Amino acid sequence: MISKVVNDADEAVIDIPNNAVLMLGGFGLCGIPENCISALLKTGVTGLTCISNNAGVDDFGIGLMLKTRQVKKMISSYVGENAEFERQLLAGELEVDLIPQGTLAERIRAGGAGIPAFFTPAGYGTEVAEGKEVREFHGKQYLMESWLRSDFSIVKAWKGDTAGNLIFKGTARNFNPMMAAAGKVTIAEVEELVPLGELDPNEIHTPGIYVQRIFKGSDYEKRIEQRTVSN
Amino acid sequence: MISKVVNDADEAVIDIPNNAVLMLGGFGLCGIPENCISALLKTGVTGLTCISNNAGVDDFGIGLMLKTRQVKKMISSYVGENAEFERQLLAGELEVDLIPQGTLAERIRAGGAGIPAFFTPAGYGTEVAEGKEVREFHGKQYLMESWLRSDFSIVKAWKGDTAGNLIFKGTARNFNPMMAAAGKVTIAEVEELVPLGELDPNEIHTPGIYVQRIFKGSDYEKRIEQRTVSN
Amino acid sequence: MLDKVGIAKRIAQEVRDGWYINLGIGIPTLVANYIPDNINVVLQSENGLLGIGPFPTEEKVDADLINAGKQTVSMMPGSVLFDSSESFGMIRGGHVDLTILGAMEVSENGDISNWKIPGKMVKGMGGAMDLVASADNIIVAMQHRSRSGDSKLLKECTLPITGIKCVKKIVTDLAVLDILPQGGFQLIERAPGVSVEEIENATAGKLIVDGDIPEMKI
Amino acid sequence: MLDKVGIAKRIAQEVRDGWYINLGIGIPTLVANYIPDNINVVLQSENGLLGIGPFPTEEKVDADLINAGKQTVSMMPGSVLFDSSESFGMIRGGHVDLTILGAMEVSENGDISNWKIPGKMVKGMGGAMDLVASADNIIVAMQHRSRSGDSKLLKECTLPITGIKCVKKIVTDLAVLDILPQGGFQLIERAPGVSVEEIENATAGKLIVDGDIPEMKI
Repeated sequence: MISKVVNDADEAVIDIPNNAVLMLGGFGLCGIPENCISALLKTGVTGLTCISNNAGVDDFGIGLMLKTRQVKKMISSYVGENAEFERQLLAGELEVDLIPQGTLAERIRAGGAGIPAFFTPAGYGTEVAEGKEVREFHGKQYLMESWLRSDFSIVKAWKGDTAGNLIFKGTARNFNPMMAAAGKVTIAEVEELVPLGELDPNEIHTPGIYVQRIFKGSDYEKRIEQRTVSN
Repeated sequence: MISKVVNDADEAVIDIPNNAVLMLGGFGLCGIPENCISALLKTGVTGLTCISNNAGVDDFGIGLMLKTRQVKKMISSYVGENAEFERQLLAGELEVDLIPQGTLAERIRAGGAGIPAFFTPAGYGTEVAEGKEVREFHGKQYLMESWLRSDFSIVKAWKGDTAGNLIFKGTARNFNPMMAAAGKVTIAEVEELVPLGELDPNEIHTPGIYVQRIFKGSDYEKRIEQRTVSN
Repeated sequence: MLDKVGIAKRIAQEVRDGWYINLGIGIPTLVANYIPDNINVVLQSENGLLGIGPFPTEEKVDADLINAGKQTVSMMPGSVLFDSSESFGMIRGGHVDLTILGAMEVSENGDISNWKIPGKMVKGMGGAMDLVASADNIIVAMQHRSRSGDSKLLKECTLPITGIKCVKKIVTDLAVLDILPQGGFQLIERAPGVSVEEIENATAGKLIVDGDIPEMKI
Repeated sequence: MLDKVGIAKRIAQEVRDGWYINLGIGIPTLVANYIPDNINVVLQSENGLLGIGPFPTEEKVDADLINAGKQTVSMMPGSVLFDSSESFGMIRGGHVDLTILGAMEVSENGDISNWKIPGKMVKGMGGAMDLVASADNIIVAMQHRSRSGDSKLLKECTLPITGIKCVKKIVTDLAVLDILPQGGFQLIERAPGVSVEEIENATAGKLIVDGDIPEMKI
């Protein structure tokens, strides 16, 4: 297999153009591609549409790209915990498309799997249904939803090999696998980059066929939003 | 977690009634639930609809249930390698619904995931499209396909724990995970049944939430259809 | 009248052995603390975990292991990890036996509003719309009245809807109520020291009171 | 005129470094043997394996590791295992760079028939319909004529269709032909010792011959 390894985040994101549609993995701040976000701040690319379950916090994650006004539109299921986001939204500087979380996950999965549309009950009877086709199956009402695909998907994994095979850790998996499959170009940053053959083929979560670029990230902060402990 | 363990295949399949819709995992003879098939031969249940990618061979797998005339209908993608099957089909004793393999896999996945219908390009312009809704997305034609669900799904895994969590081996995974999720009642037979906590949560292929009964199978023959070797 | 813990304790009585349960943020999360020891349930976190354990000790805190409320958690023996698509497949496919969540309003036909208040910043519905549209068994945990004293059990919801005809049972600080298939809040139990009249006064939607209404046993 | 190995060798020249490839049963499977050493490709087996290795040694035969032809195989360093839904997601989603398969007939607009012969026992389409409907790059490997001498390159397919307007290139015992977007078999190369006239005689559909047609280099 050919190697998909690039040197670092800067090299991985260098050709992401203005107005690109990106997917960024993560749930809250868990499993987000920290290195690539930092690199995007440096390239200064603007007009981005970011598909990501959340929008980070004011000073971490996608929140950093909001501060620098690089994001034109967010497609997310929940965008709390971010004052700058709220300010830009209320000022009309930012577009937001809110999507039920399961529908978001399935639309991305459909994008990667070549399914242009599917039916889900989520949002029937709500404002989410506006303008959408409604159809009854087996006595229940469903909405038709379409696939989501990206120009670049940026994911964060625990371990990866040079062919782009990925293993995630804990709940940091979340949206990352579906996004990896839904990108025209998929960039994976990993904590451990291992040689071919070191990952057990039976334990790989994301097959390398979906990944075009991979690099070993550094200096992961892995910020915790709600540190809850027991004794 | 409560234990889902039953003693053996006989106990696992005892309440499967005549005319039930079954899903049986496996691709060819790889990853098929050998023990449950044997047990079904003993209960003598008839009129079964069997959803399975293939129909076994004359003297193994689902072929055994065809011989005993327990199967009313097969829903499969490929049913070669079985003379008794051919005889019954030509004699009008057996119904067959042939479905493109990817469509079969996705219909089963949709059943488990609560998606009543989706669009796929497979079969457009062919006799598979007859009677189906055709729709264009992004300049390409697609067929609408509906979910498949079963009364009982019968799967075979490598390792399982008492909560029904499953790990498959090699290409014996195939249709088993989707079928596990698409069954009203799912029965898993495993080569190794381990206590709770022994499987790594990050390596489980099928979460136990989909599995209602599990047992340790015995005397696996694992017949090989095409033994191809090199030196 | 029940406090939050009381509501959680009463809901815990609805839980059955072997169930898979999704708990929303707030009072629903508290329910986990009051499930009897002889009842074994598995808690689902929609960000990708079956088998949520207690909060970790300080040494075991792992940024890569959180629940849907973004709190650090631990795992139980038998836990499983998966991605968001599989997680909502479980939810949408009806594999979760019970969903407990909070609400701002519930209507007498089971509609629920809990995601958006006009004029306030919209944060998004997260997984709530998927949960309410998919689950067969939904219990709402909430105060019977808003802070300004208005009933939250209405003929029709006034706030934007999260899902329609989905709530089956409500446990409030005042009462346990079932929502009937044909519509209406059937009063099942009174909170300790609360009269039927008080519940009638606090319920704007159609309240059905059949015979003697027992007091809850917490 | 090429034998089966010759067809496989010629198709191997179409393969590019880094590609993911699905090989059908028969001649397509042979292609793997003739890919140059400096070209690294990954072979997909639709039953759930990326990175098909050679047939195993007798000691390493594993009933749980087969390819889509149900033959025992081995894995390569970097191989991945997955389920059938993921496998066809890869195929349908356009992630496989090249699909090589056999055919009974191909029409001049790229329709393919390869799954069913009226009057014969129908065995099923397996994964063929998914593959041809999904792949951007499909090469057909087949004999130019049937055993009875009839052309298999037709104006329209006479057998039941597997997929429409999908074949991009055909390699036969006589020639390499591209199917043009507007329809027609464009002759690209002749097999060693085969004349344009022979190819014309063996092709029932519209054959386009522009200028000198070079002989294949195998």
